[in-house]
Amino acid sequence: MVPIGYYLVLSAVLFVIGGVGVLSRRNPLQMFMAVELMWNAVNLSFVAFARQYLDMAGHIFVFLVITVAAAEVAIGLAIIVMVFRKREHVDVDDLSLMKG
Amino acid sequence: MQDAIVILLLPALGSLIAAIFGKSIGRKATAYVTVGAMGAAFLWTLSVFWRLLQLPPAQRSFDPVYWQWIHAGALKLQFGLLIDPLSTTFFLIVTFVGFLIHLYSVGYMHDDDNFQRFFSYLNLFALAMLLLVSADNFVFLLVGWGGVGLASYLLIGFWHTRPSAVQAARKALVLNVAGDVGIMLAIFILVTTLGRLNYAGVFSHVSSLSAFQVELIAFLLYLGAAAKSAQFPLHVWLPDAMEGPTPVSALIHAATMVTAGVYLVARAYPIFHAAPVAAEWIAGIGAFTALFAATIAITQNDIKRVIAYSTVSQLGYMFLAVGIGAYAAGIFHLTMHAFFKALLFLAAGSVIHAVSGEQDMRKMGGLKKLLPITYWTMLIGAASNAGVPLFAGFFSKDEILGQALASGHFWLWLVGVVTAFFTALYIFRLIFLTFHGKYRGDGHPHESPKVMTIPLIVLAVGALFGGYLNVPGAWSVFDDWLAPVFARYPGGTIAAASAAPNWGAMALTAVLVLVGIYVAWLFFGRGEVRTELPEGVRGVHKVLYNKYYIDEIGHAALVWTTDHLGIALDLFDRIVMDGIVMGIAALVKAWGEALAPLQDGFLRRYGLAVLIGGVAIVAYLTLVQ
Amino acid sequence: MLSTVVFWIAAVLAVAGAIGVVTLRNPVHTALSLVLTMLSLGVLFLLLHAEFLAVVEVLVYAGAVMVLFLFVVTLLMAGVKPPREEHHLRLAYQTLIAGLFGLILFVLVLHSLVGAGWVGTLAGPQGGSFGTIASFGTALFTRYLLPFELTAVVLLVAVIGVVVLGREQE
Amino acid sequence: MLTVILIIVKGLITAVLLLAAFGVMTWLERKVLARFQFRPGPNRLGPAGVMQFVADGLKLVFKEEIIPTAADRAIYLLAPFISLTAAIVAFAVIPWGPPLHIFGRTVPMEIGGPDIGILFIFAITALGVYGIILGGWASSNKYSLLGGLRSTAQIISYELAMGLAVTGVLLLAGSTDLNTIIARQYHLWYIVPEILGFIIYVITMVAETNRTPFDLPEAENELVAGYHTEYTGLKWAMYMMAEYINMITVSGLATTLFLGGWHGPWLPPELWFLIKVAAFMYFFIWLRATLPRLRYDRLMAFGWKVLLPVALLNTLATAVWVAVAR
Repeated sequence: MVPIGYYLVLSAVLFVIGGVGVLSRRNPLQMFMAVELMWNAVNLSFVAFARQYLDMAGHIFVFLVITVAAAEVAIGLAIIVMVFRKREHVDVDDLSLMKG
Repeated sequence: MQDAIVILLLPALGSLIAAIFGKSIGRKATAYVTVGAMGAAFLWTLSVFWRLLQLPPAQRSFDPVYWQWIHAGALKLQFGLLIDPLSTTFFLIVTFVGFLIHLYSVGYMHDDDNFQRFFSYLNLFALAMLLLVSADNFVFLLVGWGGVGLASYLLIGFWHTRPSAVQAARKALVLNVAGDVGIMLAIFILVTTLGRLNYAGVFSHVSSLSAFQVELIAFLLYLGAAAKSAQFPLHVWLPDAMEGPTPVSALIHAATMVTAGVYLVARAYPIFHAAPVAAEWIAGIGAFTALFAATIAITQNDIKRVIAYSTVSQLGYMFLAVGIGAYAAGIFHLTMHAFFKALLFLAAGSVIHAVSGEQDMRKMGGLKKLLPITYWTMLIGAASNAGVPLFAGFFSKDEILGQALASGHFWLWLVGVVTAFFTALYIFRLIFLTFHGKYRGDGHPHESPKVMTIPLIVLAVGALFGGYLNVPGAWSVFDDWLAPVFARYPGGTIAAASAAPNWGAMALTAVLVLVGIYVAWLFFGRGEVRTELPEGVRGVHKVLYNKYYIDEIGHAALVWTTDHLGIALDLFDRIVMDGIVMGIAALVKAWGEALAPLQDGFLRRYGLAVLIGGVAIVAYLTLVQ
Repeated sequence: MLSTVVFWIAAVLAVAGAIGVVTLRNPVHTALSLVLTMLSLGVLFLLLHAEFLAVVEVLVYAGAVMVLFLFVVTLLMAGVKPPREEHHLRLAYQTLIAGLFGLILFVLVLHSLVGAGWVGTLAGPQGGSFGTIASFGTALFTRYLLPFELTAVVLLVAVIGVVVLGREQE
Repeated sequence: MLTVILIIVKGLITAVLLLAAFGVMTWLERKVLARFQFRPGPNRLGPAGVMQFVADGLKLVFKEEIIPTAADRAIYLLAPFISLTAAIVAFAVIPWGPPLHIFGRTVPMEIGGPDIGILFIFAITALGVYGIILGGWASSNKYSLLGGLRSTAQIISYELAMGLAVTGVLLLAGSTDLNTIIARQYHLWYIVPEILGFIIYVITMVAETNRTPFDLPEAENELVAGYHTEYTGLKWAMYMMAEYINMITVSGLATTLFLGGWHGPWLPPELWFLIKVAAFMYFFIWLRATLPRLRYDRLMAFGWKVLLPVALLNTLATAVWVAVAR
């Protein structure tokens, strides 16, 4: 048996790697995938806690997260496809409409 | 008494049906629905009235609460109705006179293209007025108050293709809203000082307010009342409101709207009792308005304008009454006035209807034979208005004058008596010009249909016999009916009409009234229009005819002041305000430019900021806590 | 014993996949390493007695979401140019700072986990129906029915949004 | 430890059996197809040419391995493995007979067999898509890419209808465990109450395996050979194996869900399972010999606008029936 804490540490590792990925990737698709990685890391900790407390709420939460993530991916990819249609580069640093 | 809400719901429903389905269900059905709603509301009111009568006088007060509206801290606001003799009296007036006016309108508006819209507005008007007089707190009073203003705006400007109607509607709305602001401010003060707005709570805590606060609240409330009830100098909108269809004028002048101010003062009597300065002011302005408007009415040629100024004048009497604390007398006069003024307006409408829209009395005359029902009913209304002995108006007016004298307001009494003379003069001038002599117009006048004349007859009965509710020296049914309302809080004790009448003063008034009628007969009895005026009178006439130039003075004063104030403010604005604003703007701009590089548009840098913030929060949570 | 071995294999693969997500250049490779992480997570879910979630993770995440990613990547990457080099220099330190703060975050979380005594805690014995599809369904359709229904609305909105976004602009 | 060994042994046996079945299937398909077209088909090697697949296999092994220069080497090599592995693993949870009793132990005929069996199959087949899309992309050939994308879109689309068609059975059985589902069909096969679901399932199962009339990804007259245009030799063979094993898997699932699994009179249950699956396989070949190919947009429209709504309705109706019957 592996202590629950190991799962949580693994979750933290994945989360941090994902976060750094979001900030270091410049291809919006890859940034997006890093975000998905962060989602997954969080899911893992939910499942681990659910196992610890034998509470199905954690599973339900993960299920809802996956559902919402699927919706989010659909919308996000649609937006990225739109952007790609108009621009020839694939660099988020080019998308500077938020410039103050 | 929980069911009293039905009286409000009926016109609400009628208005909605007429507004939404009016076009599809047609004129006839709309008329049935809206008139029926008013009729049913009247019947329901009768039932409420009957049930109140069954109770001992002290228990005739109910405050059913329908829902909690706002519950914010100490402030609790609920929607409830206050059902007591005062509100029931208004219910009776509004629904009964309103019903007759609705009925009359079916005939009067028969050919109008926007028949359904008109009836929707009428029901809305009735609803707003009913809410105004029955709300158990100041907020819903204000809702009704504003609703009445809105409905009057819609109705005065009903013929919105006529520029003058639109002007008049706008004028009415602006002045009304100016009054609303007064009530609103009064409400704000009540909230901050007492923290409550329902009548029971406010009236039982008036004593905890300082004298200044009470006077301020009273003046602010009176501002609203004066605007709505056309007290000098805020009366200017009322004569212009004649631009609306005549039934609307009747409704505004008789049953609803203008009486709201009197109602407010009567309802809030504990406040006005505690504010003697404001009360004296109200009485003084009331007496002045009465005389002032009566003198204007003598010179006007438009039949509806004469009646309109008459209303202003009569409202002056009512304010005189409530100002001196004769609340029951004021409400009594209000009730009688509702009868004879509705009668006068509807009769005038009947005349106008008969002479195909002509309103100038110089082009009427000799209609006595042609419009017998209208003539006789209008004559009763005029006699009642003038205060001819034994007519309704006589009893109510004399009660006011008697109480003014009894309470030591000699000068107010004198003004009232003089006004009575002028009242008789102008109203019989109207009768003689319109009905006597020869017909001077070029149409073919005809008597109005039954749907219009029946309301006239019913109202004439009221104008004839209504006064016998209070007979001086004998009995005072009406005053006794209202007495419990004014007994609940200090300051409301009323002298009943039956108590110790001043027969001498009464006789003096009666004689003056008869003299006034005689003078009117001398000048106008032959039904001829005098174009040449005697040298000495001409100047006075001109001033009176132009309504003391109030509109012009107001206009000039306001425009000149506004212009020069504008110039001064413009300079102030440019130098001081712009300096501050520009300075702030420059500061913000400089600050913004200093920080702008942070917003460099790089999504990833924003993300980094989020991460750093998140790390800070986690660090705080894990390390500090 | 066996579960410990499986855990370590899955954990190492998950971390390897995550590192791949962050470092690999080719988006297809990135996507595949993310799939690797997800499959490893699926295995971990099985170890945690979340059988249904394990399948959902594989079916929805690896099977649908990531395929969608691959779809877009393979469809789009053909015609696009690589990132501009001048930007690369401008935000070069970004990765460094991000990594530093990520490390701080990890240390903080580890610190709190250790402080709370989580790291050594063995999960208690598994109770009865925990983790079965039946108990999952019961929870989903009774106590958590409202959130479940709300996600249905979210999905509907997403569908509409995608249809609107994906329409060809005329 | 014994469990692990048992799983490995059973896995090996299953894999070998599946590969053998693949070989036989290729021969059978050519033979049957030929009979449909009034020609003899393979008849040189062995009786009735039955050893043809051995010769084909040898040929493929000795073919030259070609990897396109522009290809993404690692993924190009990985893709066929993914397809084949997914195909074999998916079959693992299908029980093809009642549990065996050996040495006092009860050994189920399927591998693993968690109570999420059917979801497991769907999850694994969903992964099989990777083999196709990656193979198409890694070849650096636009025909391959288009074939891969088409195939992916098609499989994802029809997977929804397939899942919904199966839901009816799950509702009736009240379980996701394949053994329970088979046991519940002892008296009545679910094909009777779920005939609509069965029809939808059969249509989607043809589409899921990229077989005629839904074999657009390999439409040779527009896309050469689709996603495996650039594949040769053993790697190409792996794709072929994956396709045929997938056919066996979906047929086995259809048998399990709708035709009572291994239930049947007189004959041994394993044989019954084989007969039922064989019938489906014959059906596949029959379709290929009979029907023309659909146009791609019509294929997608059919999946989304006809199959999915009908499958939804079927699920709804079944759910109402189950709710009322209880």
